[in-house]
Amino acid sequence: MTTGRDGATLAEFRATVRDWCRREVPTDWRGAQTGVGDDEYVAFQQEWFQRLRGAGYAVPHWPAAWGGGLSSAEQVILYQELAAADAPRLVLAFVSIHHAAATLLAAGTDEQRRRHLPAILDGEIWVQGFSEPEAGSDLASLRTTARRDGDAFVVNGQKLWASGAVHADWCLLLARTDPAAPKRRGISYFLMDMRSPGVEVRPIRNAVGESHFCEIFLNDVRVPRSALVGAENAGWQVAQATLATERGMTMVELAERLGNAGFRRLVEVCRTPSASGRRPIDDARVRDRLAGFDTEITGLRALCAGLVARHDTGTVGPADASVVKLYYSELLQRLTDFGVEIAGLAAHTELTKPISSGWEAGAWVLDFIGSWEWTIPGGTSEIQRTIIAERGLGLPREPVKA
Amino acid sequence: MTTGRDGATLAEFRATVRDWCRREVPTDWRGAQTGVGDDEYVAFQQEWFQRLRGAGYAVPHWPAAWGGGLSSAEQVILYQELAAADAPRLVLAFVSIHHAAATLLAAGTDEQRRRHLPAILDGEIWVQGFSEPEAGSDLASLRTTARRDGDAFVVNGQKLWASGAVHADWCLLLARTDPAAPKRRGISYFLMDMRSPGVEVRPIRNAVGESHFCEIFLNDVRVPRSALVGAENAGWQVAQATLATERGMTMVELAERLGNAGFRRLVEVCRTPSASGRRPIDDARVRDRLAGFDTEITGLRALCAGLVARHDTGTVGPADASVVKLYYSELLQRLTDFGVEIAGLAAHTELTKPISSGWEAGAWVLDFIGSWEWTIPGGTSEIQRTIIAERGLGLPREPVKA
Amino acid sequence: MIDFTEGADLAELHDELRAVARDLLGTAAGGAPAVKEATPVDWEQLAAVGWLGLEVPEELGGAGASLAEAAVVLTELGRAAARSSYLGTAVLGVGALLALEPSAGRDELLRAAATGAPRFAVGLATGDDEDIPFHLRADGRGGFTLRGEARFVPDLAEAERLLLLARDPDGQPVVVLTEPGRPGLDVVDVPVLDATRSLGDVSAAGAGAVVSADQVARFRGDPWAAARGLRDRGVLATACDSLGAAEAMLDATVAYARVREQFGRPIGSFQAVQHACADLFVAVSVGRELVAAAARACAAGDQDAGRAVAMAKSYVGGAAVEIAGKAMQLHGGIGYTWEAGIHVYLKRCVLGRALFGTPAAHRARLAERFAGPRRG
Amino acid sequence: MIDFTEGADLAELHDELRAVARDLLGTAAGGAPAVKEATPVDWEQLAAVGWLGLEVPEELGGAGASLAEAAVVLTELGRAAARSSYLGTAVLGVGALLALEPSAGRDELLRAAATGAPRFAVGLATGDDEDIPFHLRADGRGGFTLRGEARFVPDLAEAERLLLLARDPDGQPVVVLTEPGRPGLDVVDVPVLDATRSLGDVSAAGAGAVVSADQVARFRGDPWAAARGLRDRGVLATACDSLGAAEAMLDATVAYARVREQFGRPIGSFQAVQHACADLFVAVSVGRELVAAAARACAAGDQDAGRAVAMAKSYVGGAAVEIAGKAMQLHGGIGYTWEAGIHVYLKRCVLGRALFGTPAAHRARLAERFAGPRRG
Repeated sequence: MTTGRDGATLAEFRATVRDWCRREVPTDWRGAQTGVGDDEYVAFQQEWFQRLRGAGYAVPHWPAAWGGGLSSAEQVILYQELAAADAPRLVLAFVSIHHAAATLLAAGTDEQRRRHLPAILDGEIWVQGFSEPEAGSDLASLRTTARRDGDAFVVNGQKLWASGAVHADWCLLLARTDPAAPKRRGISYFLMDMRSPGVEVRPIRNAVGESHFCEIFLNDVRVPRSALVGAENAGWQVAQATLATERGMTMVELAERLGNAGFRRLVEVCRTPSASGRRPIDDARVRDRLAGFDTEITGLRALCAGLVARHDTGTVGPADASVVKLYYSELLQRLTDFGVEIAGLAAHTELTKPISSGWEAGAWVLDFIGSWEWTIPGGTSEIQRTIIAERGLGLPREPVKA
Repeated sequence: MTTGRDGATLAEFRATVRDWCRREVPTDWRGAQTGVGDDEYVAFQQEWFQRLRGAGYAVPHWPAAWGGGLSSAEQVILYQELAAADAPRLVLAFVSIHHAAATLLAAGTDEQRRRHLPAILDGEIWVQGFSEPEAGSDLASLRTTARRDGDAFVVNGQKLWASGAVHADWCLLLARTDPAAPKRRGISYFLMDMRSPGVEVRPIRNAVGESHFCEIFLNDVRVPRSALVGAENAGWQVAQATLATERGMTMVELAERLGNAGFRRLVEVCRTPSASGRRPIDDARVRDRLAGFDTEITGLRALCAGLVARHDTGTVGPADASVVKLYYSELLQRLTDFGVEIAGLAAHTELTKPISSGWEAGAWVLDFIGSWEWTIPGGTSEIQRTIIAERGLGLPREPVKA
Repeated sequence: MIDFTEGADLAELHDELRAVARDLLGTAAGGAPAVKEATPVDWEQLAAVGWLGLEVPEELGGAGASLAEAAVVLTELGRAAARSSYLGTAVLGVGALLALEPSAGRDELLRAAATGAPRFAVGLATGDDEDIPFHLRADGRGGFTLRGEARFVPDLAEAERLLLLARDPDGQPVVVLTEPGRPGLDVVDVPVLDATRSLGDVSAAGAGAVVSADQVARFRGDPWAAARGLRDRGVLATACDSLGAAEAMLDATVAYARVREQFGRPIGSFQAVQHACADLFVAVSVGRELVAAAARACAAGDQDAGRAVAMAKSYVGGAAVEIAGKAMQLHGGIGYTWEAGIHVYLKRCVLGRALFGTPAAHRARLAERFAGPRRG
Repeated sequence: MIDFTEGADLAELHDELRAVARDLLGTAAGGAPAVKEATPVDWEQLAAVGWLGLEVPEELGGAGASLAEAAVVLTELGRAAARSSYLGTAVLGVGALLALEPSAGRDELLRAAATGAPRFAVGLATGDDEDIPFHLRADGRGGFTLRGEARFVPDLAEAERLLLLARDPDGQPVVVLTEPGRPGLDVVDVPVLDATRSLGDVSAAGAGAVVSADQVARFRGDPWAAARGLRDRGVLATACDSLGAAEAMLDATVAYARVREQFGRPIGSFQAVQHACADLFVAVSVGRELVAAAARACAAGDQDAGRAVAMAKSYVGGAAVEIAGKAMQLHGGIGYTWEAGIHVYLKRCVLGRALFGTPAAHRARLAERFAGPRRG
C-alpha cells in the first residue's frame, strides 16, 4: 500500500495521493451519474469503494490491523486531495465504515468484529436504525421494543430517516428492552440482519425527489442474543461511545468539498455572462458576497482543522462538533441560496443532480433545497445551538416542564 | 385655531400644517441645540411646546374639550408634515401629554383631570415610575410598597429608567399596596408630587453619555389617598387601560422621522465623496442597501398607517403594536449601523448630537448606539417576539417553572 | 359573482373575494399545505366564477374590476400553490389587450378571454433583463418579419393565442397577435423544478416569422409606458404569488408547531420556534403592506407604480424564500419529505424570486433615483 | 519574561503570554467588563514585561519573538479595552523599523522602542484608501520637501518620534524619520467617541516640511511589499483588537445570563438568550481561527498574508460590532447604562470596524482574484 505511514513525509504523502487521484478518479462521473437508476448507482459506489480500498484510502480511520491506520494529518490530506480532484463521495458505505465500524471497534465482541469488519471492506452495507417517527431529535423517547424470548429478542416498532435502508444488509438498531426504566435507561443496541423475516423497508421521497431516506417497519423480528452490542439496557451508552469516535474527519471532508467544487462552481456561475453579456461578477454586490463566502469557507476549514487537532490532543470541547456542524450547514445553505440567485431562471431547468455528489453539484436549486438535509437531520440547527449554549458555554438548562 | 376640524378637507389641512411649519419650525435648531446645557434644553422644549399649543398641534390626540380633537387622519398628516419639516421632537412633554393624560382621561377623577390636564398644557412635566431595578421587563414583580397610614399612603422603594425624572413635577407611580396578593394583584396606581419629602432623583448616564434616564429613590414618601387612580389594588388594570389608549400615533411619528430626516441623511452620506473623490453610492452594494432601506421604510410607514386604521375601526390585533415596534426598532438599528459604516472614521469625531432630535441626527455612531434605546426599553425585542408568537399567532406559552 | 361597481367598499369586496377563493381552492381552513403534486385548478370553474374576466369591462362580459382584485386572486393562487393559466390569460393577456387601441378585434379577444377560451400567453421579458424581446422588420410587401426570443414565458404551453411584445420598424413597442404553430415560430415547453408552473420559450429565429399588418396592434398612449406597465403586471403578479405562498407557509408552520410535541411539549412553546415564527409574521406583515400598495398603484395607473411593484417584488421575493425555508426547518424531518409538500412551496418561492426580476435587480432599479449625477 | 527561542512550543508560549497579559490587565477572571473610562495601561510596566520589545531582536534588548506573539498581546489589550500606545510603538513603529535597511541609527531606535522611550507613531493610511500619504520633492540642496497628510494615525498625540510613510522623488515608498513640532509639520489630536483610543492627524501642507537626507530611510527589499506589509500589520492589529473585545463581550454576556433572573429564572435558561449566545460563540470561534491564520501568515512573511489579514479583518470587524451590540441587547437596560461599560466596547468595536479598512473594502480587495478578465 502506498500511504505515508512508513516514514514518508506529509508532503510526500500528499504528492502520492494527488498522483493517485489523477489516475484513478473517474472522469466526468458527474455527468455520467446524473439521472441514473438505483442499480447503476450501487455498482458505481461499490466499484469506487474497492478502488479506494486498493490504495488504502477506503477506511483510513480504522486501526491498521483492520486495514486502516492513517494518522489524522494524513486523513486530512487525503480528504483535501479527494475534494481537490472532485472525486465521488462514499455515500453508500458511509454508515458501514463510520458508524458500524466505530460501534464494533468500541463495543463489539471479537466475534462480531471478525464477522463484520472484513465484510464491510468487501462491500457489506449498513443502515442506522436510531430515529423514530415520534422521537425526531429526541432520541431518548424511542418506542421500538425488543422483548426477550429465550435466546433471542423479538423486535417490534418503526424506524424513520434510515438513510440507504433499501440497500442495507445490516442495521444498527436501538430498541427498548426495559419499558419500566427511565427514558435513557432500558435501551439496548443490536446488530440486525436486514434479511430477517418481519423487516420491511419503505423508501420516503425527500424534498428533491430522491428516496434514500427510508422507514423500517419491524414486525416480530427475531434478533439473536449474540447480536447485542454491549450490555443489555446499556445501548444508550454504546451509542454515545460510538458518537465519541467521530473525530471531525467527516466535517473536514464536507468543508473541503464546499471549498473546492462548491466554491469553484459558485465563482463559475458568477462569471457566466447573461444574454445581455453582463457577468454577475461585474457587480460589486456579487463580488462582496463572493469574498464573504471565500472568507467563511476559510474559517470553516480552520475550524475543522482545529476540531481534528483537539481530538488528537484530547482537548476537544463538549460543543466543538456542534459549532462546526452548525456553521457548515448554515453556510452551505447561504452559499447554495446565493448560487440559486445568481444562476437565475435557467437554474430551475436542472431537474436532476449527479448521484454520489454532495450538495455542491452546481445544480443550484437542488443543492439549495438539499441543504436542509444538513440543517435538520443529525440534530437540527436549533438543537445544536442549545448544545452549544448549555454544554459549550455552561448556560443554565431550560427548566423541565412541571 | 387653524385645524382641519371645521369641514376643511384633509388636503386643506395638510396645506395649513405645511404652511405653519414653514413659518414656525425654528431654523437650524439642530445646530443650535447641539451640546447645550440642561436649562437651555428645557427652555427650548417648553417654548416649542407652547408654539405647537398655539396652533392646536400640541395635544392633537386629546378630546376637543381639553384642547385636542384632531381625527386620526389629521394626526397622521400632522406628524408627516412635522417630520417633513424636520421639526424638533416633543421629548420633555412626552410622558405628560401621552401617558399622564391617557391615565387621567381613562381612569382619573374629574378633580384629577381638572387639576392636571390644563397644567400639562401650561408645561407641567411628568415622569413614569413603573420600572424597578430587579423587575426589568417583568413589571409584575415590582417591589416598591405603599402602606396605608390614615388618609395617606407611605411609599418606600426604588424606581429605575424613569426618563426625564430630574425635570418632572409629577410621577405616575405603581406601588404594591397588598403584599400578600398574587403578583399582578395588590398593585395600586398613584399620582405623586415629585416635590414630596423623601423623593430623591439620581440621573443615570446612558451609553451615549446623556442622563435622561433616572433612578428615583422613595423614602417614606407620603402620598394622599386622593392621589390614587382607580381602585386600590387595581393599579395593574389602570396601567393596562392606559396602554390601550396608545393608538399607534407615536409609531407614525417615528416612522415619518426615519423616512424623512433619517433616510435623507443616509442618502446624503452615501453621496459624499471620500478624499479620493469616490462616492459610496457609486458602489452597487451601497445602492442595493439604500434601495433595501427605502423599501423597508415604505413598509414600515404602511404598517403604521394600518395600525392606526385598525385602531380606528376597532380591529387591531393583540400583537399589532409589537410587530410595528419590533420592526421599527430593528430597522432603525440596521439603518444607523449602515450609516456608521458609510460615514467611516470621520463619523467617530462627532462627539455630541442635537438634543430634541431622535436617533436620526446624522451623528451616526451616536444614532447607532442610541438605537438600543428602542430595542431594549418598553419591552425588549425578545419580549416583543414572544408577544407576537403567543398573542398574535396563538402559539402555546412556555411552560412555567416547576 | 361579486359586484365591483363603484361605491362598494373595496376592502370588504376583497375579503369576500378572498373567502370565495379559499373555498374554491381548498385553502379555507388555512393550516398545513396538502399539495404534493401540481394539481391543475379547474379552468372552466375559474371562468365560471368570473376570475378570468375580472378586469374585462362589463359590456364585454367581464366584472369591470381592476388589477387590485386580480391581485387578490393571484395571492390566493399562490397560497394554494395552484397550477393554472391565470397569469398568462387573465393578468398578462387581458392586461395587454386593455392597453391596446380599442378595436372590434381587441374587444372580441377580451370577451373571449373572460370565458377562458382561448388561453393567452404574452411574450415579454421575464428575467432581470427588461428589454423588449421581439422586433419587426418591414418586408416591403406591407407586412413584417418577426424575429426575437422570449424565454420563460408563463403558461405558454397551454396558450392557444400569443401576444408578443415587439419593437416595430420605428423602434416603438407594439403587440403582435399570433398563434403557436405559425411558420417560423418555435414554441418549446421548458420543464422546471417547480412543477406547479408552466414556462416556455417562444422564438422566431433564422428567417423569422411572417406577420401581416393586421396582426400588429398598437398601444393606447405612450407605448413605452404601456410596455413597462405590462412588465409591472408580471412583477406584481409574482409578488402576489410569493406573498400567498409565504402566508401559507407561515400558517402551516404555526399550525404544526401548536400540535407537534418534542421533549414532552409542543414545539411551539419553545422560544426558538416562537421567535422564528414571530419574525416570519413580521415579514409577512410588511410584505402584505408593500404588495397592497403596489396593487393599488398599478390599478390606479400611478406614475410611481413601477417603484411600488419593485419594492413589493424585491421584499416579498426574498422574504418568501426565507419563510418557506424556515417552514421546512421548523417542520423538522417531516418538512424535508416529499409528502409534506413544503418543497412544493419552497420551489415555487425560489422560482418566484427570479421570475420577473430578482430582488437585487429591482433594488438596482429603485436605487437609480438616489444616485444623482456622478461627480469627481 | 517568556522565552521565545526556537524549539519552544508556540501554542504553549501563547497560552502563557495570554495568562500573564490577563493578570496584568486585570481580565484574568473573564466575566463582566469593568471598564467605564479610558484608563491608560501603565506604559513602564508594558516595557518591563517585555511586550514593547517582543519583536525587537534579542541583541537589541528585545525578546526576538514575532508578530504572532504581538498578536496575542493585541488581542488581550482589546479584551481589556485598554488604552495604550502599544499599536503605535510596538506594532507599527517596531514593524516599520524592522522593515528598513539595517543601520546603527535604526538599531538604536529599535533598542529605544523596546524600553518604551521614545514612543512612536507611524503616519500611514488607516482608512479604506490605501495610498501612501506623504511624498518627497528634492529641494535641490541635497534635502527634501515633505508634503501630504495622514489622518486618524494611532497614538499620535503621545508619540515623541514619527515615522511617516512617503514616496520619494522616484515614487518609491520610504520612511521619513521626524518629530512632532518640526517646522511645517502639523500634529493634531482628533478626539473620537471611543475614549480608549488615541488618534490624530499629521500633515505637511503649504510649503511643506524640510527633511534632510539622513531622515529618509529606505526599506529592505521590495519597498512596495514593505509598505503593504506595514499596512497589513495595522489591519491585523485591529482585527486582534476587535477579536479580544468580542471575546470579552461574549464572556460578559454569558456570565450575566447565568446569574441575572427574570420571570423567576436565569435569563440564560431562555432559548432566545441561549441561541443568541451560541451564535456569538460560533462567530468568535470562526474569527479566532481567521485571526490566528492571519497572524501566522504575517509572522512568516507569507506571500498570501495580505489575503489572510483581509479575511480576518473583514470577518472579525463586522462580527465584533454584532457581538458587542448583542451583548448590550442581552444585558437589557443595565447594558445601556454608562456604568455597565458595554458602550466602551461597542464604541471600540465600531471604530475598529472602520480603522485600517472597512469589511466591505477588504472584501472588495479579496474579490479581485475571482473577477478575472472582463468580457462582453
